[in-house]
Amino acid sequence: MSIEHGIDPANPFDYPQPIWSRFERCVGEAAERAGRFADGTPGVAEGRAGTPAARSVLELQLRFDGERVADARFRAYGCPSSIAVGSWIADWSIGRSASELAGLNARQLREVLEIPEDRAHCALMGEDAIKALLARRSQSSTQT
Amino acid sequence: MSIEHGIDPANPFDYPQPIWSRFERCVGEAAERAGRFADGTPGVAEGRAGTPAARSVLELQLRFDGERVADARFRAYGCPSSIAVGSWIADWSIGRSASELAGLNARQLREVLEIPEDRAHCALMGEDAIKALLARRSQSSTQT
Amino acid sequence: MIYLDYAATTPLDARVLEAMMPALVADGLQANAASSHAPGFRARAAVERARAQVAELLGAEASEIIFTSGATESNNLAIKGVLEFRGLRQAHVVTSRIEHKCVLDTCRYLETQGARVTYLKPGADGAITPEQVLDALTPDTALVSLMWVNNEIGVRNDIERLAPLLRERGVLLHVDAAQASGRIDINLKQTPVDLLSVSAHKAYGPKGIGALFVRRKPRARLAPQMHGGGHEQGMRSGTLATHQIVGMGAAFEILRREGAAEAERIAALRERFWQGLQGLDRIHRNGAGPSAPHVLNVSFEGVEGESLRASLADLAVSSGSACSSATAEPSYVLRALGRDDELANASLRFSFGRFTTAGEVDAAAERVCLQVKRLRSISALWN
Amino acid sequence: MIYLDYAATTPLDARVLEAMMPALVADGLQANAASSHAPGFRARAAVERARAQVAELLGAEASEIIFTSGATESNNLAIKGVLEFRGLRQAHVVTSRIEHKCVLDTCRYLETQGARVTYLKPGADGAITPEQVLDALTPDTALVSLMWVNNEIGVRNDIERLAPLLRERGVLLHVDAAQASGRIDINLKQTPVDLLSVSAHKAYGPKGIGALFVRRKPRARLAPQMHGGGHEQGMRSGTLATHQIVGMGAAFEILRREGAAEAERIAALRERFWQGLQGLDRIHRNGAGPSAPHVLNVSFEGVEGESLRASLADLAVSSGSACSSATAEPSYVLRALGRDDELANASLRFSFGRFTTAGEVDAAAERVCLQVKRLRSISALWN
Ligand SMILES: Cc1ncc(COP(=O)(O)O)c(C=O)c1O
Ligand SMILES: Cc1ncc(COP(=O)(O)O)c(C=O)c1O
Ligand code: FES
Ligand code: FES
Repeated sequence: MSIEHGIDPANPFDYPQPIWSRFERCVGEAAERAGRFADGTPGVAEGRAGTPAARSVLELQLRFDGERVADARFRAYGCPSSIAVGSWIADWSIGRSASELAGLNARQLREVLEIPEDRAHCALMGEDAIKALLARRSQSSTQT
Repeated sequence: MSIEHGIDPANPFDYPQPIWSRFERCVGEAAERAGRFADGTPGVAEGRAGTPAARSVLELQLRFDGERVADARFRAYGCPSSIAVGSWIADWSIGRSASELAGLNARQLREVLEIPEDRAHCALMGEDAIKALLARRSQSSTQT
Repeated sequence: MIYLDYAATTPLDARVLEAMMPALVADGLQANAASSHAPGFRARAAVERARAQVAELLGAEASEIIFTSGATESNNLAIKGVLEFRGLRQAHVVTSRIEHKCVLDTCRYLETQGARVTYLKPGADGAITPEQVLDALTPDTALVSLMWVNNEIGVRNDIERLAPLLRERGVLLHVDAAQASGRIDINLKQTPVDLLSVSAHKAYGPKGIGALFVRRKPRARLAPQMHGGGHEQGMRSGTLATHQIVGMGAAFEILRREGAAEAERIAALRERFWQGLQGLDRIHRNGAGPSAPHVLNVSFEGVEGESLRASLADLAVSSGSACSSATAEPSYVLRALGRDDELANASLRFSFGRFTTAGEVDAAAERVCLQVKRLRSISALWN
Repeated sequence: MIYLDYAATTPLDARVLEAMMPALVADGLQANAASSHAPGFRARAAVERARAQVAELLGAEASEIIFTSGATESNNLAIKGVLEFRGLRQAHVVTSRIEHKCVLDTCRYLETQGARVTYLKPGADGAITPEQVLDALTPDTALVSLMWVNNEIGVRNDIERLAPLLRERGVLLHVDAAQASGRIDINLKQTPVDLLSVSAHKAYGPKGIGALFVRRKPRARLAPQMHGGGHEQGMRSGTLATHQIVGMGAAFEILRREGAAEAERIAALRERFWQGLQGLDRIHRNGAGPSAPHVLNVSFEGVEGESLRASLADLAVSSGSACSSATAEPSYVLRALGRDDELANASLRFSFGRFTTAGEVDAAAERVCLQVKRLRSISALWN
């Protein structure tokens, strides 16, 4: 179990470090912002996105306090990158406005989390989930 | 180099013991009765025999003192069994009469030296060499 | 790190290493076993002793054991060897969909050369029945190749019942026993298998050495696949790897003495582990048929496979077979059992062995429960 | 016992054994190198390091090295693999009469499958000239397979000159370098060989492991001969024998550092031994061509082969190649050089290596002189 042989025992599968440390936190003691808000929590907007074959799904809940995000929850079914994407977006969204959220794109996610080419769709899921959330929110605000 | 693994370091090729000890003596310090008598030694009879393809040859010289063998020499070109045959006959012949010598046959040689089936022709060479020797001797005695 | 991957490979037993050492140090058994001089003869004698040890565990004669570089080679030699000897064109082979890759790929290769192959589908329990095999026979069937114990689910086929049925019908039977030897009772005196493959590294011996049993009476005939100096009765050329062979012999000798008790102990550990997972709902044990003691294959609903494996990075377990897990494809074995891609991918093979302790088993089960629960708690598809 | 049979096999260097140990003991590199977990990754990394070491000695890229069970398998894979890939029927192969049995037997097998093979006869010096090879080429020639260094007489072929000539003509060249690696300078960056076989146990590494170099640019294409899980880029399936591979890597690394000086030292010992035999008349050195440093093959007139060997039972030397000496037939290599059966049979191969001392060489030469003289003195065919 030495690094001598090129294997980092703390990250044996050799995921990009930002992905791995997020994932580890999520499946470790401190799964911050994982889960869902209690049903009926006021100000919550929700968005969901998946891969075409629906093999992975990312679900995002943002609780708005006025125009800004006060708290966030995510759930993910997918590879560690998809979990990292959900976790990162949840943290990042805090204190941001809807227009700031709208600016988030997959490229940015890939950069921040060092998501490799063959995992690009995990990042896209993040962008799509935010977009879906914002669309539903603007829909419901126009409706009321 | 332990017998534990089934190999006798003193006889690694696993020759029958009587063959091997004769051969060892012949190629060791004490090559008794190997060679030829000095040319012109009186009373010497000679016989030679070989395998069909002449791949091995056994040569026997017996020095008679009256009717009995006083000394003997052999030379062999062939496998260790053929050398053992020559050596054994040379020793065995000492003190014997021509009629006793005539009684020696291959079966006997094979028994005494434990010569295996696939080496039978080495024993035959011994019998043939004695026969050739006796034939030449009786021929020369009739001539004189 | 808890090692629960004994079906992928077993660590070398320290006693085996000790037996190998004379063949690895100066003035030992380092000569070429084919050399005609004293050190060569000694090496040869050590090889023959090991051959007898391997034969003994299987109930075979020493002269029926051909050393190879492993079960992959043994399987290749057996299957291609028989078909080449019999003539390839039109020949028919019966095997199963859940054989090891080296059997399947060999069969696929033979198909490109004109052979016909039937790949039997296992029942939901993971086993191929003798009846299925008999039904698949045709007048052209040259060979049945079936594994004794499956490497992914541990299920054993009823070779004891199948073998005499094939013998009666004059059809050759090859058995891949890489996972079986030393773990279940094999007695080739009683079970008329014609060809049988084994590997040392599944049995606490060294990697890179195996054997093929080739029955003498009646003689199983096959064409060699490695041409050369005519070692191994002409069936497998190449300088004999004395230390490897001696190690395999020692490993099989230990199994002959300790295998039965060990199998019991390991089966108990496996059940203990399975009990330990009962805190989780919606998990499925794959392969309900009679099985070898060492493998437990479990599918976990509601978690994604890659994250499941990543979350258990401190357990050395396998998803599917080691050979295919690099290619991230869900196990073809589990799919043949009827699991969908999703669930097949969310499955783990836990395999237990000589050095597994109850403490390790308990810790591992606890860890699996915890991580599955955590992943489920953050899963968008779990309620 | 004086060991002068380094061409049959070399003892394992103690440093190599030391390098292997982590792959042979608990908590080391014992996992399956194909397993997707930390211990598996560590084993894999050790394998890759060894691959780089093997490549380095040959002037190759790591990705051009395929591990096999030895040079026998490498030769089988190269020759059958190329011909299978190209299509067997009508294909033509050029090789020589004095190749190792595993090349000759493979070629003979291919002849039964429809290929045509030309077996070149060496000159009296034991070498095959590039011109001979070029003369033998036909438009159908798919492969030339030629050894770099002959195992019985040590003569080296001029592969450096031959390789570019074949490259120009678009003919693939396979070289059996089992006796060459580490003993002569091999630089595949400069010498455009397409496929090259090596073996660890001729180079102070473990028996049962070897490699085939398969050039990437231009790519040498061949069909795999061992089907299975797709290890080794799909060219050679079967669980990787980590300890064996690590040992081969360490052995080749040592040769990279020490091989040149060692070759000089060994060549000097060989000449010293040859000088030591000069007390004997009517002896003949077989193979006068340029040679690798380690082999001296001598024919002794007037003594019979079997008795000669038996009288030197305390020397570990070889008559002909180890593979064929069990069959007691006179060496086909010496016969190809023009020796008659008788003299070929009365020949010994002395081969020297890393652990040979001047004292051993002197004692052995003295012993040979003595025993040859004794056998001659009792020979019925010597005067
Ligand atoms: C059932 C089965 N057959 C064959 C093999 C191949 O054996 P080896 O690794 O010795 O080539 C294995 C293991 O890898 C196996 O589990
Ligand atoms: C020239 C040559 N080729 C091939 C081989 C076979 O190598 P291995 O023993 O690794 O199968 C040998 C040695 O036996 C050899 O000397
Ligand atoms: S969820 Fe498909 S790679 Fe991340
Ligand atoms: S001389 Fe031919 S076997 Fe004895």
